[in-house]
Amino acid sequence: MYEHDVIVVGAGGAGLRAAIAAHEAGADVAIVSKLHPVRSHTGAAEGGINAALQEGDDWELHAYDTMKGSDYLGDAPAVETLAKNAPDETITLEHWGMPFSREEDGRVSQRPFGGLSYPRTTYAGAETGHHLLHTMYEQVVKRGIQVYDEWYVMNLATTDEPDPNDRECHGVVAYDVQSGKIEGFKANGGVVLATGGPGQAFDHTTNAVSCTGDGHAMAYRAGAPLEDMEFIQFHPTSLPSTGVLISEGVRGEGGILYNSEGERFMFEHGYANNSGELASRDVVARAELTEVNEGRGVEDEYVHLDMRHLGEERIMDRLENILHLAEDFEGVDGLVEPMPVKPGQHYAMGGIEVDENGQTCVNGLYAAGECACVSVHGGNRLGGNALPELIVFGKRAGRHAAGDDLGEPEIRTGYGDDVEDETETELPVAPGVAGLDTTGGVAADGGVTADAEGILERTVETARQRVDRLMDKDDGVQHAEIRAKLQQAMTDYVNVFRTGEGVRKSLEIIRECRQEYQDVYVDDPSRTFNTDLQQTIETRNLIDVAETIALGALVRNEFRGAHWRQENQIRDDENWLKHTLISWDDGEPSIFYRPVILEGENKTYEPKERSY
Amino acid sequence: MSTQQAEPETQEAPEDPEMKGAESPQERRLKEKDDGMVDERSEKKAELEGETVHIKVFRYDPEVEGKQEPRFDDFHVPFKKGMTVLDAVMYARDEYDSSLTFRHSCRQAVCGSDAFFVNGRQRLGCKTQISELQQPVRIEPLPHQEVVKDLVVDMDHFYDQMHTVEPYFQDEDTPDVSDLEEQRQSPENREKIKMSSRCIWCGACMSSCNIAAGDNEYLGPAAINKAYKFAMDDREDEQIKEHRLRILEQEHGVWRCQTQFSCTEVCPKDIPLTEHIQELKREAVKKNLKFW
Amino acid sequence: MAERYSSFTPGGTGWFLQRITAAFLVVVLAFHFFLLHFYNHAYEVTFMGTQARMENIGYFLTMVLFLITATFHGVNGVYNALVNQGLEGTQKKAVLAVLVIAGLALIAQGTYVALAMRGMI
Amino acid sequence: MSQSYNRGLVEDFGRWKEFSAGMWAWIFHKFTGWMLIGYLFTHIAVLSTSIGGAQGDTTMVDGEAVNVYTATLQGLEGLFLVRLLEVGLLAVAVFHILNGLRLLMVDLGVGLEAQDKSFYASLILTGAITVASVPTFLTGVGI
Ligand SMILES: Cc1cc2nc3c(=O)[nH]c(=O)nc-3n(C[C@H](O)[C@H](O)[C@H](O)COP(=O)(O)OP(=O)(O)OC[C@H]3O[C@@H](n4cnc5c(N)ncnc54)[C@H](O)[C@@H]3O)c2cc1C
Ligand code: HEM
Ligand code: SF4
Ligand code: F3S
Ligand code: FES
Repeated sequence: MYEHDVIVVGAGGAGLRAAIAAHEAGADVAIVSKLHPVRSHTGAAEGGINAALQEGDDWELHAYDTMKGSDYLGDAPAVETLAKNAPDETITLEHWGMPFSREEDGRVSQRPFGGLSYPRTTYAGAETGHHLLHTMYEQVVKRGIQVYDEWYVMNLATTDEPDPNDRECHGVVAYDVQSGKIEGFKANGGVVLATGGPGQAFDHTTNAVSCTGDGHAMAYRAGAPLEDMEFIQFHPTSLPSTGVLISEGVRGEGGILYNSEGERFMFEHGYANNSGELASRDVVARAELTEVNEGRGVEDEYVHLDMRHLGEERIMDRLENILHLAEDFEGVDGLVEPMPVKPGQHYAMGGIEVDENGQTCVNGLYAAGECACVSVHGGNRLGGNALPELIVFGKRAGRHAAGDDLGEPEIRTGYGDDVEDETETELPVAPGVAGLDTTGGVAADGGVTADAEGILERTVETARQRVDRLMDKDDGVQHAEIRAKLQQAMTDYVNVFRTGEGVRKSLEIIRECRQEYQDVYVDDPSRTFNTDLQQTIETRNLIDVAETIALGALVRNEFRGAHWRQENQIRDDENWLKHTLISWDDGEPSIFYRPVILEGENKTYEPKERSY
Repeated sequence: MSTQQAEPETQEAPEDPEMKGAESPQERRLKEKDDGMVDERSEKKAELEGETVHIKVFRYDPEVEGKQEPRFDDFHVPFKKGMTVLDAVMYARDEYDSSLTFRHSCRQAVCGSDAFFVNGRQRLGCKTQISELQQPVRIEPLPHQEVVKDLVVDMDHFYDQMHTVEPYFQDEDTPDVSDLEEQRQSPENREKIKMSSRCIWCGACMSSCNIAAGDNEYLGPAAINKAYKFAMDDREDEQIKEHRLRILEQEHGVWRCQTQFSCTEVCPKDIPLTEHIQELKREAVKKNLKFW
Repeated sequence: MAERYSSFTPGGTGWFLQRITAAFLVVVLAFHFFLLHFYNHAYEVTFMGTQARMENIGYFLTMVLFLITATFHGVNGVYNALVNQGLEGTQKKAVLAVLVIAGLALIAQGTYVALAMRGMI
Repeated sequence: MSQSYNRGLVEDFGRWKEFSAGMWAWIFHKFTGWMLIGYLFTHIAVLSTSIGGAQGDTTMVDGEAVNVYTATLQGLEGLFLVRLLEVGLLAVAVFHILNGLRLLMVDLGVGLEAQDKSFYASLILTGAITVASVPTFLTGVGI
């Protein structure tokens, strides 16, 4: 067994920041990550980091933009914490050596981004995330923080009191991918989950293959509720074969979308008569899918994004990297032919419910980054707001886990007297649990008195048995089949367009997947670097996470931010200014709501029409 | 695994498959794997589906009997426009043989996980269109690194070398946050380090360098490039730059480079590695000349 | 971590001298080739002819310098090549010693020869 | 930690078919460099006959007493094989010089983008110069 004060699970932007902060607060930190840190998906972010740095800009404007962008589902304390701290955190990165793009006078450059009232997106070329990730990893190396890389975290070791609010997390169980060895990691101070997004729940995503929502699923099984899972951002221009993102820049420079009939459909079919291709992400994504659904898609799958008319010179000057992307990943030369694009899953606004200090309702369990939901993004994330979230809340979570006093949080977590139970929606199928063992992260037989070590040992034992069973089973279904089916269902029914009926259908398919998962087996008999085993475990997490997404999408019968429902295509502030929370209750998910906090430090954010 | 990893307190070996009684199912499958049944399966299935690509993938697994002696497996994967080498191996894994093992994650050339030796050259699987290659496409793990399993190689040494050049800003750890201002850097200086800062740690360059193969302590092009990024950044002061040059000047530093250019040719991020190494050699000579 | 490379040797000097000598050799070697294969012909070389050329002090010095640089360049090159192949520890020291001795012997013998040609011995 | 498979030396030269321009240049430069230093040693050895020559030592060639130095050199020059080796030496030297110049340029950071082209150019030029010099080298050889 390994033992540290703080265990950080995940080494993307959020995890690295948390580890550095905890280390500076004097804790003995270790990072456990299934990928080597520099492989994390933070490296894929291109656009930039929003921070009110310049004179004339102001954190309050940033907060306001964020709140408006969230469609008033962001919690004001979180939004304001983000906006206030982003500048200092961004400059700290600069001092750590991050190569930001520069102005003539040597200051860092900022550029305009969608939904922002001031050009405050700080960037480093077209590879901001790459530099952010590498700069922070460098600092981790400098501080000699222990990194267990290519260790896959399977479960949390949590006590099993009936009320999650009373539970305590004592560590994690992980296995060394390279050798197959399963070990416990005891955390004396706290466990910070920073495992990134759940994009692989969808068939077509800009997210990495490793974005499988492991943290979501582990926290969920340990009793921490998942919040606002229905809010998934779809990006309108991703390449059809791989999901690689073609940045908004192409449309910003004047790129045009055509359907198979050569119509400029954004105008000709009246999706956005004013802004056309430059309408907001969700509008464009829905328009594209409508075209495809109505038979005007190219190969029934995608539409064309054409930038040829911009001329070679302008393209080479401003969009050169796009040419490379299209060439390398789609085999298309953007100078001579239009590029195929379609909407792809891009970002999950929801996640593990935490307060401003990154803590969940389970004692000692923290979450930060895309896997968490402090509720900064609410119903819709603004471009450039995820990276500041990583560094601001990653740092807070790390410090708090290390024992720093950050004050009482205003946001409440877990089931309590301020929540409202879901009563209206009838669920088509009883949601359930996936996997051979039903006990999840909570040590089953422990009783309240078991000590930390005992709990950890038991969790390790459960994990070993589980792996043994998966390995020993000789025949059955392979995870890839189940995963493909799940992803297809999510893309078919819980995509950009959602209907009550469709979402119900998806829930049924998810249940089928879960049943099939009972029969899953790992074909690869080797303990050495068994990715088959790893993916099989990941698939189970995906099933659980996908179900919460679908459940959220089913109960929220309104149109807010990225979530669109056919039955009720308006934003329903009367009934829905509240977060959806789904919590695991002995394997029976229960759904409840917590009102959104719109009272900020100096003002209350009044919901307004979201139009740009 | 990183260098910073301590030895575990309790070392519990994974359960040995041999120990599990007469013949566990795992063991049976271990045996079946030798029969090369996989290839036939894939061939049949693909025949039904039109145009296919033929890939030959290196297989090795220290635990599986039939794979202890390395071999190549053939797969016939249905071709799709835009298909990359990574797509092809993923398809082969998901449809034909789930034990086919390789690292991959981002699918967009930023995570650096999937550098393979494809048709005799180090390439990123996800960044290589399979239609541009001659068939059968031969896919092997990176040369000059130990093979852990199939296409997975041991990257520890690479990480060690990267860490050796002190790849971090030497300034104070974390500045005081109250009223912080950024350090100034001219756009020209930013431009100077731009290419060097794009490295994704894929290891292709190290694998392609003959010198690195012969001399395990040679820092190698990636680490030297990393050092270049810091040495050329004006935000660090002269003294630190000298310190950096001193690291690079060691016996196994820049002088080892014989300007073979293989590193520059294979780098998926088009970093002019040889040029950077040469520039550092000149810097070092300049610095040393002062003492004469 | 950098302390791993504690055997501090500014390898730059050798590298630099290899380049300098190379630059010098280009000129002299070209001159040497032209003189002895195209201007004079190697098959016509006689002791007298050689002696006549060597009488010229400039030519003599150039040749000796040529010998020294070429030897340094060649021996240093061989040494570097071997070190690049991962020669370590005692082996490396031994090779260095052998090469230095061989190089010095070559220069000594060569100079002796040149002096003989000049008729000074 | 699990065992891993080391493919060993095969990696280095077993893959020569897949070498790129820069690698060939390196190998050839090495090879020619070694040839040259080897030659330098032989060359001095041969020239050492001049020590005797200076003291008036002679040797009998065609019944005539000839200065040893002259005799040795001319004797060697008279052999076709030696002439052939000389052509080879020229080729080796020319390549080493041209590629050496190329390397010097590379060291100065000039023309790095064309490094493969300059290698091919060195090869071609070496070939051309060698061929052109064949007549000069072979004149007067007694076969
Ligand atoms: C293409 C693209 C472009 C984007 N552009 C921008 C942008 O311009 N601006 C912006 O603000 N945001 C952008 N985003 C969003 C932003 O990049 C992500 O939300 C953010 O990087 C997520 O960081 P993270 O640290 O939470 O997770 P990640 O960086 O995904 O890291 C997750 C970590 O968790 C580890 N992990 C996961 N599961 C386990 C497990 N079971 N055991 C152990 N370790 C585990 C992984 O190894 C990894 O290290 C973009 C996203 C994408 C996909
Ligand atoms: C005439 C012009 C010459 C030039 C321009 C030249 C250039 C060079 C250069 C630049 C190198 C260094 C290669 C490197 O370190 O990457 C080198 C190596 C070498 N040179 Fe020369 N050289 C010349 C003549 C000679 C001569 C006359 C000899 C023989 C005495 C010689 C023997 C060598 C040897 C042995 C090496 C080492 C090769 C290796 O790396 O294995 N060179 N030469
Ligand atoms: S320098 Fe290029 S080839 Fe080498 S590790 Fe970095 S990205 Fe890969
Ligand atoms: S391949 Fe090796 S020899 Fe130098 S130019 Fe690149 S490091
Ligand atoms: S999969 Fe990330 S670089 Fe290829």
